[in-house]
Amino acid sequence: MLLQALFAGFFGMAAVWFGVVVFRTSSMVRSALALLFSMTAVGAMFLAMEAEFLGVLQIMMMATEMAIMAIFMVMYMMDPGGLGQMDMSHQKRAAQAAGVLGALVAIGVALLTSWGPAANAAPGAAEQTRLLGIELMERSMLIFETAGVTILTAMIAATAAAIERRRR
Amino acid sequence: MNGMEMDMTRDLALLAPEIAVLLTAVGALILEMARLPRVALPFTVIGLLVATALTFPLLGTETMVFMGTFRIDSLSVWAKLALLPATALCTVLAYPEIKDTDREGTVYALFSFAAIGALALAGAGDLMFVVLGVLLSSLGSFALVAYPRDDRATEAAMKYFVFGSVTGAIMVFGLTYWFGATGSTLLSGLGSLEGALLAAAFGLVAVLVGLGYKAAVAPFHFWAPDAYDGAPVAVAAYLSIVPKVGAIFALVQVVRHLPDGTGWPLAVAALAVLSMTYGNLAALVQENVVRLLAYSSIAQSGYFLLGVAAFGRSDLAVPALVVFAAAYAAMNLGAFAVVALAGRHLRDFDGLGRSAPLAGAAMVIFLISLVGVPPLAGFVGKFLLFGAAIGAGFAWLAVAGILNSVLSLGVYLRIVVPMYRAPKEAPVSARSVAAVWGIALFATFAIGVAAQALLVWVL
Amino acid sequence: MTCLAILGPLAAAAAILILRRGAAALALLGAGVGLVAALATLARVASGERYSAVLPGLPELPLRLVAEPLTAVLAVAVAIASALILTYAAGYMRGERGGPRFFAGMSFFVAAMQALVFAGDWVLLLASWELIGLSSYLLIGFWYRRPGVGSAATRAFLYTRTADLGLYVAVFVLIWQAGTSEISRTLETGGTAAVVAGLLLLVAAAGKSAQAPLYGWLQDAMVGPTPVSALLHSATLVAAGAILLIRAFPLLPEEALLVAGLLGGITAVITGVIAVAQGDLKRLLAASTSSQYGLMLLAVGAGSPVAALFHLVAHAAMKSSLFLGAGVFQSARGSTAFGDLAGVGRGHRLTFAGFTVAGLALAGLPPLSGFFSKDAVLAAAFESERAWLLVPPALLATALTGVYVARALRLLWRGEGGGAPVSGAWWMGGGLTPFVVLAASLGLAGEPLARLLGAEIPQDLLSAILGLAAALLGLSFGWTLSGGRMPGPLLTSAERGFRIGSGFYGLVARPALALAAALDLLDRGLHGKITTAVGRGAPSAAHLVDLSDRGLHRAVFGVGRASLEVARATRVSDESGIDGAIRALVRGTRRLGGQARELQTGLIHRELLIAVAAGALVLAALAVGAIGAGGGL
Amino acid sequence: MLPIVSITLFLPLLGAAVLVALPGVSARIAHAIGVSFSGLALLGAFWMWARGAGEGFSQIEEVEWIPSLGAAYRVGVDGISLPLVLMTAILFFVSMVFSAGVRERARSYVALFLLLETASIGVFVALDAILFYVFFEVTLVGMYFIIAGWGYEDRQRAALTFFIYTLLGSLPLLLAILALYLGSDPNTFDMRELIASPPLTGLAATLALIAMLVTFFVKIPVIPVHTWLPAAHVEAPTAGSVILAGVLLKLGTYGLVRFALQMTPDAFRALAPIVAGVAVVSALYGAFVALAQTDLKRMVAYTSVNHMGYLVLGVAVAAAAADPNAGVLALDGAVLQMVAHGFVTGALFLLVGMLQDRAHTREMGDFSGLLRIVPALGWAFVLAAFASLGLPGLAHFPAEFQIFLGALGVYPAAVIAVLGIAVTAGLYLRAIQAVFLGEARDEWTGLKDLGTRELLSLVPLLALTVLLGVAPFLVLDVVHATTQGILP
Amino acid sequence: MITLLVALIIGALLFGIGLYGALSQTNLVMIMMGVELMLGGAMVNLVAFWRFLHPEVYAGQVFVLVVMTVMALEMAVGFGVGTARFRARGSVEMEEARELKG
Repeated sequence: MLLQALFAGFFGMAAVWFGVVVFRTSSMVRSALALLFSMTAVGAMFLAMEAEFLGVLQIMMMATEMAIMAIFMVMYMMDPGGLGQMDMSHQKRAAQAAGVLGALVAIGVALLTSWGPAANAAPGAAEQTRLLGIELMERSMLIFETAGVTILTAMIAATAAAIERRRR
Repeated sequence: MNGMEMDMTRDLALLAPEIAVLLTAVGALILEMARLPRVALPFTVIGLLVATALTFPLLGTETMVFMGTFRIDSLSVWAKLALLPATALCTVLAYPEIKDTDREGTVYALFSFAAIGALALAGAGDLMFVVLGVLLSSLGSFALVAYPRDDRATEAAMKYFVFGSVTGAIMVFGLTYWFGATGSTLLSGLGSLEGALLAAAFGLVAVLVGLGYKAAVAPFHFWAPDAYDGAPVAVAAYLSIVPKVGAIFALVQVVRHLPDGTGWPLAVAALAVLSMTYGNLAALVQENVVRLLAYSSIAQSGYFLLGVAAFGRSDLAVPALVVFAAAYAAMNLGAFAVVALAGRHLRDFDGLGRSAPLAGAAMVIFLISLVGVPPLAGFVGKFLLFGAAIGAGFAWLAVAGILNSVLSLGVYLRIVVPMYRAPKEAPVSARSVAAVWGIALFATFAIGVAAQALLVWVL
Repeated sequence: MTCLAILGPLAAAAAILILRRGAAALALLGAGVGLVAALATLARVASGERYSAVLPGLPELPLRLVAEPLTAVLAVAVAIASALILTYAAGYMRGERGGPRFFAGMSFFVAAMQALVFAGDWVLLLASWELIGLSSYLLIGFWYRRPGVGSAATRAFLYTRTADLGLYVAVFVLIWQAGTSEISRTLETGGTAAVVAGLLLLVAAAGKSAQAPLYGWLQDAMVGPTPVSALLHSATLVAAGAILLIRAFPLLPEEALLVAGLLGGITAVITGVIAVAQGDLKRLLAASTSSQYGLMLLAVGAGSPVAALFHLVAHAAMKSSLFLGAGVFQSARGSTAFGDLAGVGRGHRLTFAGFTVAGLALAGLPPLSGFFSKDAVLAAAFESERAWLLVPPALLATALTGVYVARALRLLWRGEGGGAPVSGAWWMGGGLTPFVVLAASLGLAGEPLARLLGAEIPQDLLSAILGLAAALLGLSFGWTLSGGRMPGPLLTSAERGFRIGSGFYGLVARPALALAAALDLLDRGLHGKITTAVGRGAPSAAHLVDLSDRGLHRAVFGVGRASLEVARATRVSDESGIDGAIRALVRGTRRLGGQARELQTGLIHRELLIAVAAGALVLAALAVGAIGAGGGL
Repeated sequence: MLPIVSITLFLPLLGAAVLVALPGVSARIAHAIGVSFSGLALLGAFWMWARGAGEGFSQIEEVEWIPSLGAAYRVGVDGISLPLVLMTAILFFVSMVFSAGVRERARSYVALFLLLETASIGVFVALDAILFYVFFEVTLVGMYFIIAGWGYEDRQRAALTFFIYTLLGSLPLLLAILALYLGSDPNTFDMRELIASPPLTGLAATLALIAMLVTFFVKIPVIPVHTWLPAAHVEAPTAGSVILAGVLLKLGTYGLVRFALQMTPDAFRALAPIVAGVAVVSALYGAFVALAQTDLKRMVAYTSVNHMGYLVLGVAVAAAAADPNAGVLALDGAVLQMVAHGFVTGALFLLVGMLQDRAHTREMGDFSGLLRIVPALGWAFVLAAFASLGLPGLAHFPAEFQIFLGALGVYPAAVIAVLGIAVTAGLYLRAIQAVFLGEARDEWTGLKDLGTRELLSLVPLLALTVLLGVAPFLVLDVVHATTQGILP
Repeated sequence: MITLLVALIIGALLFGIGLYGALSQTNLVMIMMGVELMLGGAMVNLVAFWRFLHPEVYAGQVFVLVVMTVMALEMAVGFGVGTARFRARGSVEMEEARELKG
């Protein structure tokens, strides 16, 4: 139990630390890498919390996602190695206040709410995945389908927006 | 397993309109790819109308599908009846602007996809539908706004995207607490939030931010004027109607099960007053008619919230929301259609009443209907909303609404007054635009006069 | 039948307006019908019959006509006077334009007056009361194109209408007290309501009968045609005031009677003095009318409405004769100023003879009618509990009557005779002669009148002797007095008609001004001044009156101007105040709108921050609410 | 049974529809259509009058509209609305006759007037609160366009002031209607139900009443919310002024009786002293301000404030009266005053308009001695003016007499309003003296006297003024039967 | 229970950092990173709630999948919009997007 807490805490701290790094470096590529690490740490946290399927999925997805992000960053910023030292932030104080406040409120709500008794055990990885499958095929089917439609829409929207306009 | 099959068939039958819209969108895409863009518009319109027609059998149905994740009730059905024709008209309105550009069919498909998002919102029975609905309708909208791809359009789209993604993230984060507190993602499970008021409040604020953004409720509205301004008029009209009504109805679906102890009625009421007042005040000084209508639509969101705040305490709330949604769709669409005809700037309206008397008269009708002058649609809608608010014990809210109606009169008269000045040359009118405001005009009258029939259906 | 007394003249008026020809004949026909009807009514009433008619009016307040001795007598008086005056007018108006308008107006006037006389309920009485005001407005303004005529007509209507407010309120009070509008039943009212109503009726009567201080309009009204003046003074407008009080006598409590008597006495004297000082025959007669009606009020105040009625009837004959005579002189000389009329009597000896008889009757010489009627008034004053208050003014007024009658006769007789031939003289004579006969003989009517009314005409030897003495004294004094011999300041003041408080504003301004003058004197801190002022005696007092009069005049104008200023100010406030406020509101709202718009900076990060902050605010509010509610967190 | 109320109500609208459907008709034909349809409506109104009204509502015509909301198309009349319907039809007919001289955009002009006629009659016959409100608002739109389209110099501003003012004013009524609706059980907009058993009590009733008072006071108008009136009147075309003063102001007073008095009687009783006070101030204020005017039209406009002040006083007295006699009396007077004011002020505005058509000025000081030059116009003005100042034998006298009499029985202090009679007398006499008496100036010698069209429009009003003054019972009998039933 | 609170705190911190980033960054891409972090926080919460409070409710896991979808799709469309913007303007700086206002 404690071990689980330690693992989760460790990966969590890693995620947070890399999260901070995202906005501390002056290079976008480094930011992207930090985000990748942060998200991977989140994935590791999932594993620590016995959500194996989700953890693996998260790590895999983030890897691809960050790769794409890096490509676009290079494209937009022409900043492969963080050569530019310009400040890319504004209203820092207010944003800091908002961030701190947001985190504090969330923590406050988390700590002040009585969450009820904790469940001690979770099903094994295989059982989990099976049950998730059933959930997806039954109750959440429509949700899943909607997500599919959303993905389709996103593809169309992204292309529609990105592709150069021509007169016919 | 057999029973499950049967159940599934029934559920899918109940979702026939949504499926029809989906097929329409996909069909429009295929037509685009098949290099038949000219067929895309009629196809889309017919598809959407078929979907509308498929909705009629559902009138009066009160049920859930897919184990409570999606609701078929008066809200979701009327959302279809109001929003699908509105979407169809938006595509018609968009036609003159986008014909002969590439990817015409894509635009129609995006209109339809985003409409599915709005419908998902209107019938949401699960937190995830709220999230996905906002996402789906947003993604399509971003692309639509960016469609002209010039400086202004892309700026608008980028701001819209940033605003949407940040507020969306806030909403998702807040909603996780509801899951934690209730152990269910179903909205019908929210009743158990009674014991976790802080978590309930946190989630509620998150929902208000997320749906408030989608419905352009002040102070989560900032994207709206810029996005409307940068986008084509048809898209602005679309944004002001379809996602907004969807989001408002989704808010009703959410608060439907929320315990009163969370204080949601007051929070919604406060936002209503803020939105009405802010929208009208800011609209009062606009020179750009599209921006003016954007602010006015922010104000109209406030009126919608009147009905939301009254939900559960007044039997009038749902009829009021439905009638006002239909009325709002008609009159707002009509107003935007005339803008598409006349131009975006206030001075484009100089003498319009003389140079294009019919369109000018129609504009006057739309605007005074927005104010709430009988016997037009806007009057009936507002009347019911005020009634609902008073019935729910929010008399002060109704008073604020009425004061705001006065204020809005000042807003709309700014368009009307120059219309009857010295005439100038008549604007070139596209037949499709005329058809749009013509139909909207008919609907504005019809809803006003026959709101009664509408209500019989709703109740 | 009785209705014909009203309908006859009314139909005549309508017929004249429709046919627009044969105006005089139609008017005479109408008056004749009215006369016959009135006489028939009198005959029936004299035989002991009493009857009334109920006409539809307002819900619960039907209109009523009543035929009883008093109304019958009055109706006959009005009918006779009007018939004769119309006869005269047929000659007088020959060659004038606008005949139909004139005769229609006259006929309508008579009809309204008969309605007032026969009115058995307050609504009809009030209505006809106002209608005679309208008729007099139209008739006084007959020559509306001449300068000053319009304003005189306006003045007449305004003065009387303002006073009429008293009647309005009195009627309201009476109807509420009695629960009915029937006059005879309301007269049983007592208590405070009766005092209030009585005083208000007095105000209305004072306005119509040109009593102090509301007599100014009557002299201005002389700009109308002479028959109009005759009708006005003898039987209609001015008489209405006295008739009102006579009819309402049973209602009047002690307090009202006291005021009526005082008012009548004061008016009788003041307007008597004014009459003495006039330089114009018609204006003299107008002032005399006020004076004589003052005597009638005095009689009412003394508790003898019969005496007042007797004098009213006699006065109708006398004053009509005088006016009609004056009209003949006017036709001869084209003016009524004494300067132009000098010696006119020598040219029209018959007319002058009639004039003289009527004049002497007015002065109260036996055996002419005025002697008896005035004796009745005097006797009533003597018999009254307030004799000490009422007798002196009554005697003084009698003497003054003698003075101005004699003065007028002398001025008309002395000087070159002659004058233009008068057209329509036959008609005029035909109207005038019966009046003179009546003026001479009506003294005989006193007894039957009293019998009819079931009352007694007060008679008193002492009063008869004193009255006769006063009249003779006055006559002799008047004959010797020529225009300039009156004390100077007094003369000028009187000539101007003692405009002190002659406006109704004066009622307010006068005490205020007196107070101001007193304070002014004190302010100068000199007792000596007061003593010298007292010591200088009457002439200075008269002078002082004159001075104060001028000030008063200014004050009256000041009040008028001030009220106009107030009106103008309300207008300004109307235009700038409320509208201005609305405009300011609009400006403020627009400014707010501008500020609201500034929130929309176009910088998405700021806008996002605002949204987040707003969310935080809502959350804070909700959290406070949740914690306050004490629910589970 | 022929649905004569609905036929009368929608005939003018049909006329307007005919005009809209016939593009390019000449002005002459447009006016012919206008006159004939308003004439038909007048016949309908006479028919309704012939059928008569009893104590309660009669001639009911009802069609289901929103049964679930308790709203329906319900029309009918009682003794209060029937005379007003007849008056409205007469005034519109007369206005259409008079307007036959309008050449500029005659088709729209006539159509708007016909629309306005339907809306006005609709307000008086509506027995459903929603229907009432709808008609109430539509009048506003019609009048706005009439003023803005055919008014004088500063018409845009005046029209806008009018519109904003009265729209602003009418919104509270909506709130009040909602409150009444929600208070009734079962929920209904049926005015008969709302009257038969007033649904609100206590604070709710008071608030609803205040909302209604705001609306109706603006419309009537009562100080201090009357400032739209002079502007609108001065700028409105002549026939517009006739309708505005003759009919539209009555919407407010009618509403005051129908809604405030009948649906919140107890609250009104409590507030009656205030209302009466405002009414008295309004009456006197209107009179004094009118006295200060030199523009004839403004003057007549302000006298409306005066007359409406009496009227409101009458209603307040009716609300407050403990003695039903006093209340009925005052209410009778108030209703009669509505009718009388319609005819008299209509005639006055017509006359001022005729004068302006000839002389192109309305300043009293610019005129003199016109009585000789245009005698018919002059005498007509004199008659109308004397009617307006409340002379017996003419329409206003019985009305004002009843109001004052009733007022004295309930609020003796209110009798001070009688002073207004003297002031109005003063101002009308001054106007007559300035304009019509004296010697005429040369510049006016060429003026023509009234033509046939003008006489046709004017004479009926004057005749009715006299008829109403001489025989008020013709109307009062009808009114009285109803008012007796209204007040306990 | 401790793990739950630890996870919730981690989630809250990620959310706070992301919010800070979204509000403070001038570049579209950096803002998107902030949004990713916020959504990451949400996922941590969801997994923790599922594991320690409602392990039998698999809707919680589905919700995580939905959030992942949201992340990916927003990223995709964001890049689409960004590309369009970049073509039109040559930059995706938010500070340069201030033409539309008021």
